[in-house]
Amino acid sequence: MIFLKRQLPLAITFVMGVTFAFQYYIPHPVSEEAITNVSKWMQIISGFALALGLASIFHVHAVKIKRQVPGWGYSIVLYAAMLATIIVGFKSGGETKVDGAQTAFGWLYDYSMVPLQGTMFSILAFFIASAAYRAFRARSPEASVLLVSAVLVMMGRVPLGQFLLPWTWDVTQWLLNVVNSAVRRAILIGVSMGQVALSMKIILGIERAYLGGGKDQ
Amino acid sequence: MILGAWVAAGLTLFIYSFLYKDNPLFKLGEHLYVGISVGYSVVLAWHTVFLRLLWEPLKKDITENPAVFGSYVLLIPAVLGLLMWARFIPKIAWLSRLAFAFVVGFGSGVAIPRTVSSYILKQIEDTVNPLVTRGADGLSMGFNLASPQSGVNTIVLVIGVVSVLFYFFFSVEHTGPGKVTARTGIYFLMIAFGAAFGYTVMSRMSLLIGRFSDLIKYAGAEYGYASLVLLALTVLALAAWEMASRGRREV
Amino acid sequence: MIIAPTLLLLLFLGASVLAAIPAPEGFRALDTPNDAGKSLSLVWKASPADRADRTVQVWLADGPDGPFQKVAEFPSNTRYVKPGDFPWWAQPARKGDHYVKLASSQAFPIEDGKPYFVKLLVREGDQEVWSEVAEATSAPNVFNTAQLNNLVFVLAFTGVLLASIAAARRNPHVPLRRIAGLDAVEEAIGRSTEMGRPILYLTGSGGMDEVSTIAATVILGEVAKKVAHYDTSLKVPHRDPIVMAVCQEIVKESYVAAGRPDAYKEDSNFFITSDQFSYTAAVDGIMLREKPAANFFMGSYFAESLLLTETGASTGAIQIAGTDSDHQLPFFVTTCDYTLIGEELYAASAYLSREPVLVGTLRGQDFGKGFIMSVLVLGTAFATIGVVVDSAIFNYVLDLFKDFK
Amino acid sequence: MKEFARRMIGIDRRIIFLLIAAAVLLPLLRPFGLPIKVSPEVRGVYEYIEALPERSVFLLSFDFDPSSKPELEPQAVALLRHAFRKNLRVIGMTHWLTGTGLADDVFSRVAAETEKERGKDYVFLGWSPGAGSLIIAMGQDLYKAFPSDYTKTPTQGMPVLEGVRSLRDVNYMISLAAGSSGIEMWYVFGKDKYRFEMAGGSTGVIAPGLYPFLRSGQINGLIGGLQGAAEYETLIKRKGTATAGMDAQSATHFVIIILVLLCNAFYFVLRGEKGKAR
Repeated sequence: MIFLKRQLPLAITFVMGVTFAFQYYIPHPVSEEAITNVSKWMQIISGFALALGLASIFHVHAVKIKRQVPGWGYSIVLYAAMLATIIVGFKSGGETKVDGAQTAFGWLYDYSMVPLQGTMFSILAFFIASAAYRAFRARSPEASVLLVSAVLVMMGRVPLGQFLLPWTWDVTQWLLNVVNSAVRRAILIGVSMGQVALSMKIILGIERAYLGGGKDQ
Repeated sequence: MILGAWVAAGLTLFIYSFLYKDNPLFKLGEHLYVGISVGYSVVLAWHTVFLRLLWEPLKKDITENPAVFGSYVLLIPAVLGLLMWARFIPKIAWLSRLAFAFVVGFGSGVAIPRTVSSYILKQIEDTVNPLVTRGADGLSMGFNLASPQSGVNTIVLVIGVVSVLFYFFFSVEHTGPGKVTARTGIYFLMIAFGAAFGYTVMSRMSLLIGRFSDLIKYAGAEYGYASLVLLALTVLALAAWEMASRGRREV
Repeated sequence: MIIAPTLLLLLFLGASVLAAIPAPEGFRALDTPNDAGKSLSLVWKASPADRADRTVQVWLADGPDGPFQKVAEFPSNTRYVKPGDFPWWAQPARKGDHYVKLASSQAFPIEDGKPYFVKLLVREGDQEVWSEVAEATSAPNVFNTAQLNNLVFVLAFTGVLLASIAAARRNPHVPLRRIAGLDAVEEAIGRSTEMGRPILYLTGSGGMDEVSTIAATVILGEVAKKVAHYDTSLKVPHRDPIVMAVCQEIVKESYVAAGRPDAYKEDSNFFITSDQFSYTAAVDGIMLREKPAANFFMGSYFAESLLLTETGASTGAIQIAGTDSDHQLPFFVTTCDYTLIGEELYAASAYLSREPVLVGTLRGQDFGKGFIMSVLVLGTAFATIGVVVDSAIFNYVLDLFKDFK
Repeated sequence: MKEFARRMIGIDRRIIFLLIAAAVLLPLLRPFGLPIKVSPEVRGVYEYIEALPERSVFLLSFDFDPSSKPELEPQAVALLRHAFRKNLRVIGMTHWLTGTGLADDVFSRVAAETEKERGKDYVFLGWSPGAGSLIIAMGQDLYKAFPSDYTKTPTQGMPVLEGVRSLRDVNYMISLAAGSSGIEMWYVFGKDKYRFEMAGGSTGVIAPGLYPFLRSGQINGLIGGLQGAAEYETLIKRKGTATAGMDAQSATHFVIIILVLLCNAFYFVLRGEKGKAR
């Protein structure tokens, strides 16, 4: 029993990890097929995992409704919207379009998901402005270079800036192509070392946090 | 179509009302959004995962070749997926670890060589370049800042990458010459962050322009002035809500 | 009597004009190395006479006597082995030779394990010359030798990592440099306790197979221990059900480790939705309504980052971020009080827990970075010297650090 | 002065939101038309279409979905206006299922304003699965890949497709791409095999990654983001949403820049006062 609880998961991780690390070096079609299929399996497993999330949502909002905490009405709205979407979705067979005609599910997607998504996303435009106002202050030398390079790039990106100060366009290109790529490269290299190290530790069973719990589990 | 315009414009305005402050209209929009998105992902998971990836191929394989082991192979992810549900029963909750182990083991294995290839070796390859070039008229070094491959930019690139990497050294205190290098790294970081910030403004504004263009379109007569009417209603509702909550506070 | 030699001469001249197109030299066909099969490769020597208006045609057949079928045509001064195409340890042909890869196509399918016969036709104007017929059999390969350096790198790095973990286990008191954001963690938790407000902790958008998510869960464990100690409330909204399940376990363990299993609440970890912006809207709602005193953003993020941090800033919370998503770093740096940049996120988990394994890993990574830094500096020097002295000798070193497909 | 600076530095951010909203809305309603510099990569596309003879076959692939609409729709509109003005035969299609409705909408709208007829002057084929393999199928036989168009009309015998059997008969092709299944895919599976000239239009985010294709001549032009669309509108001398959008971009960028400068000015006033007090 202890073997099943503690060793088996580690063994599975080890076998999966080693197999699919080596898969990369094997150009044989069998290896390609293996990774394509197992990737599909991962999608299937994550589909099942959605049930865990659903259970959590039901629990959180059911508690809110039961205890009638302030704003519990919105939890009902959430349930209703969810149920309505599910019913409409199953009725439309999960398709947004059938024979070129929009289904109810497609309508729901086009006129609620798309604008909602777009609107949340576009709020960034406001926030990027307020963040700039708050953060771009020449408090320290570091903050000053941050500020100057941001302003130069903002100038160089739009017609009015290119018209007023034509050189900002070239400076923008240089900052993005040289300085920005140097920094991103360094961050990527560092982060990737971390990624490789962690993946290695997981495969070798040194890191077990993902199984939920301390080192002795 | 017209109903769609009203719904889309209304939801857009509800969400924007959040810029003023948290209010019932935003709460309504938010909960609708969460509900619809969860419902959407359930429908999608059912159709694309259960039906298309699992049920249909499994049924086809088993009816066509019931004797071949390979036909049943899709039962593996199905069983692993079901093991996830063991979490609902505390006694056998540990079974879900087998599924986690499978998912995480695969992810880790796949990540290692690919990360080394495209994020370590490829990045080194792109950074290491000769500072000089040999042309028809002998050796020359490029000082053209505008060309990313020129010699002078190669130097800047190497200094940038090395100093930022040094900033990420954790087992060495940043003192002495190390301090200078780490400071250089920080300046590189800050310039790059500033540039990236400035660069992103444009694409974020494009999104806002897109939303506003839609609202302007829906304000037209063919949509029954949806945006304008809804905007007026939203403002009125917010004002009413403000008055009501102010009254409540005074009482 | 004079006419005959003249004719002979003319014939001879004509023949020599025809022979002005040389047949391709050293022509051979082989199975394309390091591939999944269904493809052949052709190699022949470059000729100084190669030029754009002289074309090369490739003719393919499945028997030695044909029928041959034309499958490709290109100018004779193209398709060379160029520097950087292959590493020196896995070169199918010498640098500068012609190299053509023939893939299976609908017009002429190439099957594995079957011999094929190829010949080249070189033509210019109305003159043409055939090469000899070469034979090859295609097969899928079981190891991509061009990626040998990748494998060596992985193995060497693993060795360094294991050695430094072992060293850290023997002597766990390795000094680590200070990380500014981390000292603030305690302060943020303390402040929340004083104000009687919750702590909001996000683990990012990634699944359990991303380092940033794992680092975020490790840090969550440490934060949860402190939270349990101070008896503050913790809220962890999730986007990924698997991460949520793992975090529930971790937080529970932390409460047990802090000696407060009674204070643990199952619903401090909860799922909202997997959709990016509706999740963001909901978390923004939580920030505005419950006004947490401290917001932690650990893990990987996309465009939602600024939507979260700006809302958090407007409620006056202390905000501590840590991410390896380089594209979102500018926004965290400008809107949060403290930001763990890139690798600092991983270092943070070692710093907070002082776990020998994590500390050792960090050291191992430092060795790796040191090595890469020297490769960058020396590599640039070697590459430059190589150009100055016009020699390819340094490629034997430089090729080791290139990415080959 | 100090008091004012302190008040301004802690300004309610809703005022900033209002300024941004105004800076977007006003130019959209009343564009002021700042001069737009046309880059050679956009001019490349324009000049190629300009040089095409009448009734040439022009294929426009909408490889994006509603989330990239703000940047790519103006490009599509400008290109269609140009193509219809030049009396080209236009074939439309999409690789993104979610972009189908949007693409059809754009076609009908631009066709209506130039009085072009569906089936005679243009056809919108709609969506079909397969991505890369769909392109190969179209390269072999267009009518097998798309037996009927978006409106369920059989493609065989359509006047607009007269003499068109496969991708080989296409004179010019442009893919408007928001991601990987766009320009690169059309090049690899299409142009490389079936030898038509092609160009690309893309979102601002992925445009930098496409420059290598442009430099190597794999595409003969590139329209990048809203700016690219505005440049194209300038070339066809018909101001549209992109030009208005670029005015809005200029306005918002300058609002932010001025805000940042003001904020720093106030900050220095405050710091100067503090220094004196000490």
